[in-house]
Amino acid sequence: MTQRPKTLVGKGREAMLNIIDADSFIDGKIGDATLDTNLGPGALIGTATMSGETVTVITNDAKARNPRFPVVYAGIIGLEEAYKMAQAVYLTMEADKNLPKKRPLVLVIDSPGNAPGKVEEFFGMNLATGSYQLALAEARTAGHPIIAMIVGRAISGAFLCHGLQADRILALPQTLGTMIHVMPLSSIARITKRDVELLETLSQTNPVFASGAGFFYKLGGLEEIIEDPADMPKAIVRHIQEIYKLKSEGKWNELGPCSRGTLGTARGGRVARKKVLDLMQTQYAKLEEAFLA
Amino acid sequence: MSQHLKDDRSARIQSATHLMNQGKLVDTADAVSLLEHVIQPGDKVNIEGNNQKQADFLAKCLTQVNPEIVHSLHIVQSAIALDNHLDIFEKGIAKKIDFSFSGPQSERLARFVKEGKIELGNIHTYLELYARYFVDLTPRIAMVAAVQADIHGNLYTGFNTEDTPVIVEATRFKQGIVIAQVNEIVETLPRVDIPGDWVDFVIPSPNPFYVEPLFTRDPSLITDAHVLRAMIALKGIYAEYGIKRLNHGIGFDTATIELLLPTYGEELGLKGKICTHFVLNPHPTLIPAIESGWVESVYCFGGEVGMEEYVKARPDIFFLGPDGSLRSNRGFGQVAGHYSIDLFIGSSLQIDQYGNSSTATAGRIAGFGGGPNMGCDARGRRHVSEAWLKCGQEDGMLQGRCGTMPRGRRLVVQMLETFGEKWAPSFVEELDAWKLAEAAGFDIPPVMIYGDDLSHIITEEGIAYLHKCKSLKQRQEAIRAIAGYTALGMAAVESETAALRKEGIVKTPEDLGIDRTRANRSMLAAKNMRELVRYSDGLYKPPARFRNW
Amino acid sequence: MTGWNDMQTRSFYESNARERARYLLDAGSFRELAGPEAQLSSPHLPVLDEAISFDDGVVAGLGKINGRPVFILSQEGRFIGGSVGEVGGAKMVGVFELALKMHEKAQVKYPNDESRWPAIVISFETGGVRLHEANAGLLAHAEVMELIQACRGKIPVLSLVGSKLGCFGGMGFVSVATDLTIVSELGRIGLTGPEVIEEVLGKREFDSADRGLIYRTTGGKHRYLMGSAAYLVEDSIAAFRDKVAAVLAEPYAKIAAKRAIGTPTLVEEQLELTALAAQLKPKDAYDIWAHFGNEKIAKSIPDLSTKEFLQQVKIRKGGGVS
Amino acid sequence: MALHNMTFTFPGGSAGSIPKPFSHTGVVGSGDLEALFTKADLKGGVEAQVTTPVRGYDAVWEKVLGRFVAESGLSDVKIHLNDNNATPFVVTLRLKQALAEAMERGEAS
Repeated sequence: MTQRPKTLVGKGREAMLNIIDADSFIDGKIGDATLDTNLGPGALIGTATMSGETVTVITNDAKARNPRFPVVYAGIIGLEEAYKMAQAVYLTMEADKNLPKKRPLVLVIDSPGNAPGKVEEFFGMNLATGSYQLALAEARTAGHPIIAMIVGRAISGAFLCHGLQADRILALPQTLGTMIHVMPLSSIARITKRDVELLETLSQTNPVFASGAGFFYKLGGLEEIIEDPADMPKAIVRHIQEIYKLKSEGKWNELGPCSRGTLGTARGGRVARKKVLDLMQTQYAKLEEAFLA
Repeated sequence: MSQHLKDDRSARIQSATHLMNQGKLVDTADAVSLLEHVIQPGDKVNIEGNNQKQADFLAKCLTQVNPEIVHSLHIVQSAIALDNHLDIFEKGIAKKIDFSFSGPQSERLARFVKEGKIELGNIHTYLELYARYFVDLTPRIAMVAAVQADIHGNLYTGFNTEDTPVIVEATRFKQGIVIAQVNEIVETLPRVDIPGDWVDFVIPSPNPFYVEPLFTRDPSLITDAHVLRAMIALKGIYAEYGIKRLNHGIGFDTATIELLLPTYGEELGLKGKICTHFVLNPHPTLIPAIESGWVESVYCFGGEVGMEEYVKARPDIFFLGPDGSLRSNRGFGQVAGHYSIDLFIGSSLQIDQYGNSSTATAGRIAGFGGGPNMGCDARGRRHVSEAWLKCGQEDGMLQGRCGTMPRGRRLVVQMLETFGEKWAPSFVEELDAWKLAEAAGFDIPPVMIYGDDLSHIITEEGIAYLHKCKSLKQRQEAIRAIAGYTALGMAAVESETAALRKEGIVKTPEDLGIDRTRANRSMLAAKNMRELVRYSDGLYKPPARFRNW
Repeated sequence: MTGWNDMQTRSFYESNARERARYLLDAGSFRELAGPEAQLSSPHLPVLDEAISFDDGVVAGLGKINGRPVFILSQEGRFIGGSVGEVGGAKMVGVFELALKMHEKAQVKYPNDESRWPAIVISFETGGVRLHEANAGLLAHAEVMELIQACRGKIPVLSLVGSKLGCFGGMGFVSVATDLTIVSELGRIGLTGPEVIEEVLGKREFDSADRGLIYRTTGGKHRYLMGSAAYLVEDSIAAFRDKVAAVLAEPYAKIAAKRAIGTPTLVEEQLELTALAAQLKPKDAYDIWAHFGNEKIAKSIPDLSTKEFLQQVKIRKGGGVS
Repeated sequence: MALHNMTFTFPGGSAGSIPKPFSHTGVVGSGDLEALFTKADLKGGVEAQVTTPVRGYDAVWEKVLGRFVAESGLSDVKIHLNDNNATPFVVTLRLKQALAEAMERGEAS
């Protein structure tokens, strides 16, 4: 009898080590540069190989606690963590600046949120998470394949920060404890003043506010659900190859956040989005000439 | 026998002299013990609970006395505002109550009455209750709040004087005992509001007494609907009668009128012709009108948090003590409001088919406060003003009562939208006050303003000039005509309404020449708290929860 | 009705989304896209018994500012807190896509005349994701971030924040990811709302009812002093419009030089500030203002008028540890 | 549960339709609503459609709209209202503002 896979929630480091080639992780190293490993301990970052190819890995480490920022623990992304992550992305680009082939970035995701602190707001947690997202978006267009692998929690702002800018997003199934949502239904019920039972019933037929990988799949929020954690390395490598191919063919509209919008419509999950975009295109077509005259 | 009260007083004070140190000072820690020494079962007790200022520390101490020593008290105080005010009934410390107003505690009070935890005496207006302090509800013990005291017991009540003078005078001059909680003890007071020989004990309170910023209305919450009603009021009533002396209540409707004076009022050329003399709390929304030179005089019932410096800097407008700070005496304020204003304007929850109005609902005993003393025709008034006389001359039923004798009349105006929140109709066949009266065992329903005192109703449909009506039947028609789409309003007969409009008893905004589409927030002299502060030259300092900058 | 000129003096803070869109642009030039007549309301709200709006709380369109084509997005705070749902989110995406499309053609047609290339202006008023359709709203945020990056080097994208609800949640980082932000002192920008911070830290540490504290933490003056907002203007439509016009008259490179985030250098600068945060442990924004040379006026900063503030304040230059 | 929809038809007046193809006013804020007027060939009639979370006041809505249509004299107009708990007062106010805007020629929306 095969052993039933265990949840990886709270075990970002373990998940990451399972994904990469054995013993290949070098903490804090990217190309010739070295990251300050004391900084942002909740972000575990370094270089590793997958099927022998060099990759940069960026992982949430839920076991770490930031001694300088008390609200940063259990995988929460704080100021230091987010800037460190952004730094890693730029260093990855720098490392391959003169090479034709850009190394992949593998994001291992298990975070409950961005740091909800006072000091964070004074200095701008929005700047920190925004910095990292822009860096990822830039690296993606520079040719680096970016894969997000959800092994635990991918929640709201944390998922936007660390994951949603990827070319492709993969997730372990809900049965393994992965959580993908903005808010649990109970909180949505409280804030919108609706019955939680009603929301549960509605979520059976409409994936738009419910929690879970399956619902995000339907909306085009992720490309693939990997049922068995053991299959993660294989699947990631396969997606990396596909991404290289699509980018070399110039098929950018099949990768990244906006492509997932199209995917959502195709999967029957985000139908209104397409209606809006189509109408805007039609209306714009009639105006364009006058505005370019 | 004729010495009884005096001897009793001396004995009680004697029993507590060991708690006094340095003049009349009693340690904060000994407060509960003091109360146990001087209060006796069955005493009439006043815990100074005002509209705003609260003797909150002493109220708390009273909940901590031993009910075996102190019990069955008869509470006589104007406002039931704090949890502690009702906690003492749950513990058996107090038994009976006579009061005026119970805003925040109204639901709990109704429950206690229903459960038999409270024996309810009467619900009064402020003036009535003060009057009874000097007749048959004289407190044996008064527990008051002041800003500062010296060791001799002299008190400085400062910006929020409110009920303190009337309570102390009634108590002390009938051989009662006066205990004061004070924010601090000082050597020299800025001014003496209560002489030391009227005060028996002074206790420093651990925290400054609580004051509620009750009269602060954030202009950013004013809607276009408020603006339209305020335009109707200004053009159809203020301008029509030349209202110079008036009171404004607590709501957004009157705040909107205040903020429209420097804009719409100016446009109508009304400056100097209306709104020159107010009896009201220092409303922050009045600042633009004051700064634009509209207002000559304001007498205040109480203070308002954050308005201290502004009021101080406007000695020509407000009534200030020799020290330069506001003196607000609610007793005098209510007298001024009863006798010297030509218009009272307020909002109500419900108006019935006859024009009676009430804020009572079945589950709440809210009381009256000061409304009825201003929201009535002052029958004892004899001096004449233009507005008062005009309103009296228009009175359609005066001849039936007085023959050919001319008489004036105060304008008593209710201003409200035909539907309240969640489509609750403001006009009803019968007031919920009847249900409350039945549930609470009152002799009569609690009515805030009686129909025969009401002269005008303003709704979005227009104004009903009720006093012009010649019969009760016509009044009912006029009410229906402006009751909009409520069941009462739907019963209006078109031909009757047309006749009323012809007679000038009902006027729509269009009749008044008001363009509804102009009713929007851009009409406000200040659209937010920050602009009020700017108008005040930075002197107004709003409390934290109102400061959005 | 009120004309274009009258509307210029109107409070930006008070104006609704469509007014902001229409009157930021040249008189008569606004053309709405996917406007209310198309009746594209949210398909997700009716089942939840939540009121719908024909524009879903986002006004999208095209117009001109001093003759330059400008795409505009304007969020309506009064409709479910300006929250981003599927339809409103799609409008944001649509505007970026169309702007990129127009840019391609414009630079071919007018290779040497940037003043004829399109720009994007976003007037934010939002708390972020709409919970009634949370997943779709979340995904739309990611799309907009991708598109902001796609516009870099091509299309100036400007954020305006000066409306009642400010700009919070995911839109907090969307707004700061654009080329630059223009705020009024009434504008607020942040990620986490005050109630959540109070819940996490306790009322003693952060009282969400203390509105002054909220403004000191997230308000326009603070954001300007800290450098994440490039310009602070008075609260009027004209003041915002004039600043937008002045910015859009500059060459793109100069506009992009005002970026708050998005380069390795800016990451290093923010990391220095983060080190300062750890070292300073500020209790209140006053501490930070004082640190940057405003010791004497720190306490009075909230009360200063915009004009006085701009004259007196010392803003942060470069990194934090100085 | 689901939003409540009502449709009413009224005989039109003599003022004709609106000059523009459509006109829109208002914001669906709490206690407020938006109004969309669309020119439509309704054989001289007026149609009004209301979408609201509030139930049980259909007769009042019909009265409010009927009075507005009668007073305006409009014909051949479709009125859409998206409501969020506005009182009849606010409904009437917004309808009148919407009418004023709809009748304005000048600037295109």
